[in-house]
Amino acid sequence: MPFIPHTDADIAGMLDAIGVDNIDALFDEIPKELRATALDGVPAGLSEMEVTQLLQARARADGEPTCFIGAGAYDHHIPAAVWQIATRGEFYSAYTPYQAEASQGTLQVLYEFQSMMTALTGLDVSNASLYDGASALAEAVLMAVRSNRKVKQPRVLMPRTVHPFYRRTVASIVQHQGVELIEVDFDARSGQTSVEHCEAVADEPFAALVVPQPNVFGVLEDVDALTDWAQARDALVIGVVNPVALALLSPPGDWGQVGADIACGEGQPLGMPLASGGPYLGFLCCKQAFIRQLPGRIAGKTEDLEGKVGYTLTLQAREQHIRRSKATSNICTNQGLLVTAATIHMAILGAEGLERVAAACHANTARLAQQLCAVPGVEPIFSAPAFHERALRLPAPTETVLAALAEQDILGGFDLGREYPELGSALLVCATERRTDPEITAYREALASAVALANAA
Amino acid sequence: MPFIPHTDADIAGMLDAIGVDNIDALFDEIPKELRATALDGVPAGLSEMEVTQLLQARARADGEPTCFIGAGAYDHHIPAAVWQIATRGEFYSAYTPYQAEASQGTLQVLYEFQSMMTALTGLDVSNASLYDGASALAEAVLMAVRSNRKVKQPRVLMPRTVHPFYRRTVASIVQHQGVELIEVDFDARSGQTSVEHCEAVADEPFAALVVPQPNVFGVLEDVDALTDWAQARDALVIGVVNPVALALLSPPGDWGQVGADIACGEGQPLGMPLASGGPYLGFLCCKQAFIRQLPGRIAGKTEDLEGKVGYTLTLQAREQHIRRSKATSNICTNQGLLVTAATIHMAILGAEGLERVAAACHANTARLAQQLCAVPGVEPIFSAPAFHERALRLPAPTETVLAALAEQDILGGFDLGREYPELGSALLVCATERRTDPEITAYREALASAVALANAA
Amino acid sequence: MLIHEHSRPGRRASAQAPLETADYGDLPQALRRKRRAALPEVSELQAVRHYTRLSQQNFSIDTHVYPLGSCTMKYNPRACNSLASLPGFLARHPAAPESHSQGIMACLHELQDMLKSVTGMHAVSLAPAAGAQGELAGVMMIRAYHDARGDHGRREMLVPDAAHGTNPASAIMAGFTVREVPTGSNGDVDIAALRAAVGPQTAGIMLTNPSTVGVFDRNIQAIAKSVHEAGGLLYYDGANLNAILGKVRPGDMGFDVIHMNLHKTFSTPHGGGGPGAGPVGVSKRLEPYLPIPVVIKGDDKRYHWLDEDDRPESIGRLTAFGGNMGILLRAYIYARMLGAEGMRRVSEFATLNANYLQARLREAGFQLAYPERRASHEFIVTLKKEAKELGVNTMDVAKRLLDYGYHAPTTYFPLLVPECLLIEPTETEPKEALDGFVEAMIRIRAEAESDPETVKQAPHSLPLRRLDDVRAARQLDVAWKPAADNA
Amino acid sequence: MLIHEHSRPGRRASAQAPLETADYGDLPQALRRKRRAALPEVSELQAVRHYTRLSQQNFSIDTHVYPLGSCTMKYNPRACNSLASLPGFLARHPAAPESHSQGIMACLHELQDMLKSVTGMHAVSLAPAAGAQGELAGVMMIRAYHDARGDHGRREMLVPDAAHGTNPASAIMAGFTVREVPTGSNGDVDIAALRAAVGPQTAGIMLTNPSTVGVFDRNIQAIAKSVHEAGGLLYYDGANLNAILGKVRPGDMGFDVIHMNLHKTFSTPHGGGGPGAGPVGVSKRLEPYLPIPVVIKGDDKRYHWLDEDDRPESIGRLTAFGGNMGILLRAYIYARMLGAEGMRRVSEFATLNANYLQARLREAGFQLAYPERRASHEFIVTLKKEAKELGVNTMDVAKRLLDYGYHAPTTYFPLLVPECLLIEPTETEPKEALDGFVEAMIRIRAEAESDPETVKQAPHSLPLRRLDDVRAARQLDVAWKPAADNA
Ligand SMILES: Cc1ncc(COP(=O)(O)O)c(C=O)c1O
Ligand SMILES: Cc1ncc(COP(=O)(O)O)c(C=O)c1O
Repeated sequence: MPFIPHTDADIAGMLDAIGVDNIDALFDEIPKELRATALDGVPAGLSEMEVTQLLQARARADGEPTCFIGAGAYDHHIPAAVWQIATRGEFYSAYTPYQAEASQGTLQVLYEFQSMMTALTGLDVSNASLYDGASALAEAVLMAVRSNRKVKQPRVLMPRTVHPFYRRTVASIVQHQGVELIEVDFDARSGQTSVEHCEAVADEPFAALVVPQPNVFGVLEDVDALTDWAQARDALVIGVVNPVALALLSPPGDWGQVGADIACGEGQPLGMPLASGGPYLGFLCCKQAFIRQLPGRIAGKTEDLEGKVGYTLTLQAREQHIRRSKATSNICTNQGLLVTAATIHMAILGAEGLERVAAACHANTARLAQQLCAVPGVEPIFSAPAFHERALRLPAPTETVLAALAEQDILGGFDLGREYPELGSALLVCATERRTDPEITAYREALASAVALANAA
Repeated sequence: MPFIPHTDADIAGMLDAIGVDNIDALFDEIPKELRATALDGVPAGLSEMEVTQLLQARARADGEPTCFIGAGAYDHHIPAAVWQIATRGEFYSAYTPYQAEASQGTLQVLYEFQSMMTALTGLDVSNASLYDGASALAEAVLMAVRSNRKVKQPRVLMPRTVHPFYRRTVASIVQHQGVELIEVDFDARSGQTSVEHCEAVADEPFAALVVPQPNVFGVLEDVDALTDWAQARDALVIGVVNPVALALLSPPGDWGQVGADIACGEGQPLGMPLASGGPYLGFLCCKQAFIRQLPGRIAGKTEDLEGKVGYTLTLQAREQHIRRSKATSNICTNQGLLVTAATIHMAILGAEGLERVAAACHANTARLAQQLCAVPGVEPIFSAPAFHERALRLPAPTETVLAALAEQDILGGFDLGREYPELGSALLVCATERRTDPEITAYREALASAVALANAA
Repeated sequence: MLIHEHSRPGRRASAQAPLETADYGDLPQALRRKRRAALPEVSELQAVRHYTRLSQQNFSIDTHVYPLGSCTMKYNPRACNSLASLPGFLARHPAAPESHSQGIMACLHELQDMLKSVTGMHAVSLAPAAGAQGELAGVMMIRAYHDARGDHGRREMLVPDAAHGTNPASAIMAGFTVREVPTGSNGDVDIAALRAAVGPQTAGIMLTNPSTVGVFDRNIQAIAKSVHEAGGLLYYDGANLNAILGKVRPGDMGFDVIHMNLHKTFSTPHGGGGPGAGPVGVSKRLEPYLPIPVVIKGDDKRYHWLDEDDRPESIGRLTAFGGNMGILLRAYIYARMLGAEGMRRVSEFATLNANYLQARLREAGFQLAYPERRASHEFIVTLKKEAKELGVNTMDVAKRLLDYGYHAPTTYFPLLVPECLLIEPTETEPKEALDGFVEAMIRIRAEAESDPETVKQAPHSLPLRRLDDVRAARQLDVAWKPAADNA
Repeated sequence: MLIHEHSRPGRRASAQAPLETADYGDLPQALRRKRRAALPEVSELQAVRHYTRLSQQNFSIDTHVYPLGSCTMKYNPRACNSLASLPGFLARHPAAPESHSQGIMACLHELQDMLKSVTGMHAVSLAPAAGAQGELAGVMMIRAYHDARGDHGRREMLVPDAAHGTNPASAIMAGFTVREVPTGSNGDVDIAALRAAVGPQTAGIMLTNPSTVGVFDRNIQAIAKSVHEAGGLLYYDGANLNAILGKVRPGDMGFDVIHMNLHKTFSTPHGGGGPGAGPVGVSKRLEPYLPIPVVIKGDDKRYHWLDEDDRPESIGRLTAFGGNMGILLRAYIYARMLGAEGMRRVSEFATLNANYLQARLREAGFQLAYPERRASHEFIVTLKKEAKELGVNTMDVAKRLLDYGYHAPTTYFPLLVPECLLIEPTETEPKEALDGFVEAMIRIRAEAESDPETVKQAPHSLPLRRLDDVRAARQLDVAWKPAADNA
């Protein structure tokens, strides 16, 4: 009985205290005909040793390819200290800090996280996480629609330069809440969403404009112009940002004349391993005025009976456990452990460290793009400046090329053509600070032969 | 400046407080001509990311061979909890518990370890570790010589069935302390050290007899007879034991009429990874009467000012920091972290768990031996019962066979012939509980072709 | 002390970033940050020390008995963490091709299968990131089902008053209205009220069984019949699966949709508030609507992802990359260690512990909310008598329990039971721990009688005394700002 | 509570052993154990909780400032642990063939080279398991050298009175007699006494420089000359290498042999008392005697072990498998992160911190043992005035420091300074930590004046009050025994 501490003597004594003969009697309120007998689909238990051998084999099976994919999840270095501390039992095996006095560790971490996220985004307040960047954008959209006191129409402009997975997630989550998502096209040459593109779809009032920075192509949007334009029309502006990019880029709080109203994004670049896509963490920050519409946990500073500083969950009246059907969101369990990791990660790197990471990724990707464009027929798709990712056009079908690269244990990038057929054979590449020059060179060589092969076939 | 927290302002303030202009001035008592300028052999610093990439490459370079080597270090399963807890900062980054009140974690662990080791060995007291099994045997030999009040001659009988590395280590360490080590031969058929073999070299009084159980061949010695024989001659008996084997085998405290006097051995099977040979831990237990001759730290139970139970280092007057040149040993830093791991390991496995591990290794090795002996020309060397290791004779040179196996990522065993030329082409094999039937089969097949190949050449 | 207070300008953990700053001069000046974010500037040791010490201020399963009802705070096997953290798993990019994903996909596929077997459902998607997202997915599938049949009038979701707050909140997010169904005094759903409530407007009902009051609803078959006959579907909130694992299956009870809280029943870490994983299981008719991605095993014996193209009727994508994979892996590892037999033991011993604790507390004179009922894996004590007579309320008792080294049970939930403690000991606590808890409760009651202030001012032995929640909300301070910003 | 007290007969962590007991019927009955060892029987959660909570009762670098003199309690980079624990490193059997060892051997070989460079020695062996074993190896090599030259009369080892206890103990183990050399009042070795002590019986001298009183012996060249001229060799106790890393090299000072404490200067974990690693470096004439194994890089560009066969004059093997490889790896990783520049910074900032703390304490009125001298990386405060006037001794102050959250410095060592505190802040502590320490010392002195009992009864804020060492030794209890055994 793995993990069960009961001895025969314990069991006998406990049954006796309850006054039943056997454990089965405790289930006697369950109608007999419902009682399950077998769990056919569940194999017999394994020892930890056996399951270790199994999982090691499974992990090994997936190889150790070199990763040039970005597209929303980035292969950054994570200081060893981050997860050694985050997985300490006291963080790992505690739950939501409902008993504040017994949870100061977690609560202070949340408060520090919120402080760091507001510093990065330049906004006033932050919640203590949502599931991931895409669901955070969905919550941001809902929040904006609720918050905009001037525009009551639940209409939100959503540029096509927002990551397609994000757009689909938002669509799934908001579909039954009456929100209308209006696509905004992008400039085929620059890769940017311009004010003109927005104008084109904005004949009716809209509650919010979403502004990705950088956008899915890595391209930098003219965030100031977009922000001013939308706010002039009484819409709120929602920035979707990469927190590492924010080390170099203007924070949403500084966009335009008065700053974006809401910022959200994916926290993965702040110390989370790629891990097949999760767990990551969604962050969501806003101006003070909107705090009561902010979904999710918020930790606040307070004092104890003796006046000592402490932290506690606050503004819980926004949440489902108090407000039930009138809550700002249904979220309950969030991404606490990832918040802990992100907080430690940011504390260790500091603003300067993040800046160096961002700069290194940026420079590495520039070098990568340059090298790959040395392969005949490979060329950049967009002209506008981009941060740490680059969209390239290939002279052969992306799928074929990626498969050939994968055979050499190179994950060549994200197939943009699938999502943007108008771009043709298009590939989004990224080289984080972890990618080395030999790896970049190896990629170029592999790409050259993959292209040659594909075109020969 | 990795790991150095000083800001420019800190440095200026500190220099000011000291009253010097620069840090270099603090070294002004060092004669000028001695000051080093460069560290030519030390490359420039790397970031953690770079060193991670380097070490990952190095670790990968050594492959993931299947290990059938035992010979003193065993590939056991280690519960994941063991090292996750042992490497918690509070254990990992503390030192010897000189301040008992601030070190109750470590001290109680030491006391529990001592309790577990006395339970396993059946002796009264244990120290809190020595470097490894071999150096523990050296200390045991010295201790026995000091402890034997009846036989003053510093002569110790050392069977050749004691692991050759242990014998060499003992020889190195005791060589200048006047101890005479007398080799005892073994029975070529059984692989055992018999009383007759001891008799043959024992015309003069001796202070102690070393008894390995199991011996280096895995063979079980007749410990009761040897113990009684030696003790009848006023010698002390030192058992060298494998702690996992002790889950099944008679503990030294039970050997013969009154039990062995001292037991020592290698703690590695109790939760330490193979890790190229260390850090492991040497354990050393003895009868109460000899405690003042026991080298190394000992934790003892006591009370605080208010009568609460606590633990502290005790009997420190045996140690170098008090007794200096008259200490029982020079040991200071021991293997504390490994003691922590071993203690957690034993707590999790319990006596029954260790028994199952021992039985599984034993059965696996039996199966392995049987399978390998199906290869023509391969045969067991010794006839006596053995625990979890087996000496086999090969029909081809061991070195050639091992090299061929290694090419298939199989580490076939320990080359006994190098140490015991009289055994010819001899191999010591071991299959712990981690070795699976497919691995064993693969070994047999690889051995068959390796032997065939060697004989063809 | 905040990490920010350890900060000094120019201090760095300099092994942790590229040693030099690469060139980024090509980024347009106008789009660049004007001043550095006010993140702390500390050394690596300072960060390690700060967060190590902070961690020590938490109660957690690894340090304390933590009988938080509805949360299943049981032992999180350490192997789940270390194996899910094998380098191969951590390094895998979510967009890695299937050629480099067969290992993890095998785990996910087997997990889907095990969850099907455990719940008695036809198909499973692992996508939802936590319980609440599983609920949302579940009710969205109910909606999709009705909509696909042109049955557009079904816009009302029934939710028992005892339900967790996420249930009504999720129903709203899926565009339903919520109608509450009362709980009878015996803890079962008031079946007459239910019958009166169902109708052509009924999209479905969200239930958990055992319910959040800790009893198994004996009328579940009648409930199912009544809702199904009215054309509604049954949604199962899997938060309480630990009580019935291997004993009774939601699918067999008549549920059409279920979410599971893997961070509860399957013992993945609660992490100070997540991450969770909230897979959904459905009956055959709902399969097309499952959120994507789903893993299938092809005829080629290889694993494949099903995405939007393969599942055009899917309710869609709930996170960018398909869910909390690392948590799913942990659950998979746990499930493999348990095996079928181990799973049955989980519910048996969770139930044994709860009933034993209930019996002991009853014997000690505490009032049970449903004294006639068996406990499931949890049960409710109501302290309304103590509150009235001694002026010591549930929160006071909860805080005082902390002084005795026990994390408090869930307080004031479910809302329908006054002054309640929802107590869930879980199967991994030994009898001694339960006995210790009973003893602490007895002592606290004695204190409440002799010296109520001690209880009302608790805790006394923790680093902080009782915290002022009202002040936190009134004088809102939710982020540290640099002095310059404050000035 | 001991783990044994959580034990109940039949309780098990059953995921952790093979699920069934295999057959071992072939083991002769007479050699089998008659009854099971009295190890605790606990669940996995109980073990995890017990040891997690125990750990919290330790002061450690990761939680507290730990200025323990002579021990170099600096930050242990977490990467060293995780990288040395890469599966490939952990799984390698010590007897694995060189074909499967090139990766780790490359690390070891480079570590040998770096240590040579840092110490100025000609050759290095990584074999010794800790400092004391390094000392033993060192003096054994001195002996082997004299013996090989037929110089058998050299049986006396000179050891300063300030030396660490391991020095004389190691000399004895190598078969030497020990002659103490006094320390002058300025902290340097009494050179006249030394000159008087050397002679044809002198095998060598064991020194550390800076010495254990925390000052750099300015006469080191004269000492070396005097000992060398008498035919003796110089042994360097590397415990204090942190003070001079990259600044001055023992080899350049004239030392013939050195051991290094990697768990100090190279920041491998102290682990609650080890493991350490105590590599030895030697001048060319001693190379043949180095303990085995040694790694060399062959002409084939591959790495090879040198063992007994290759090094017939070696003093031999000191552990079965050649040393604490995992610790050597950690030191290697640390050294690579530091690089040459980082190493120099280590000694510079360790020295800056010590001198700053010394200056502040002096200014606060504490008496320094060597007030005229620069501190090296550590220095000595003597509380003999306080002890005499206030009746509060060094141990009392040490215990009271714990209440203020500081681990105590080393007390009562070196023995020649009365009521001494040997204080080594290390380079990884920030200025604020040092200022806090000074403040605590000032407060404690004030308490000693106003309320000496508070200091004499300290600590007050830890889980335990002051422990009774005498009782521990008198009523010896060094192992828990099952009740049956006690009866
Ligand atoms: C009964 C019940 N339902 C639903 C939930 C929501 O699950 P989650 O917190 O994972 O979103 C919870 C957990 O808190 C619960 O207890
Ligand atoms: C000066 C000095 N020499 C030698 C040693 C012995 O080193 P180890 O404890 O590693 O055996 C120590 C450490 O404790 C020391 O401080």
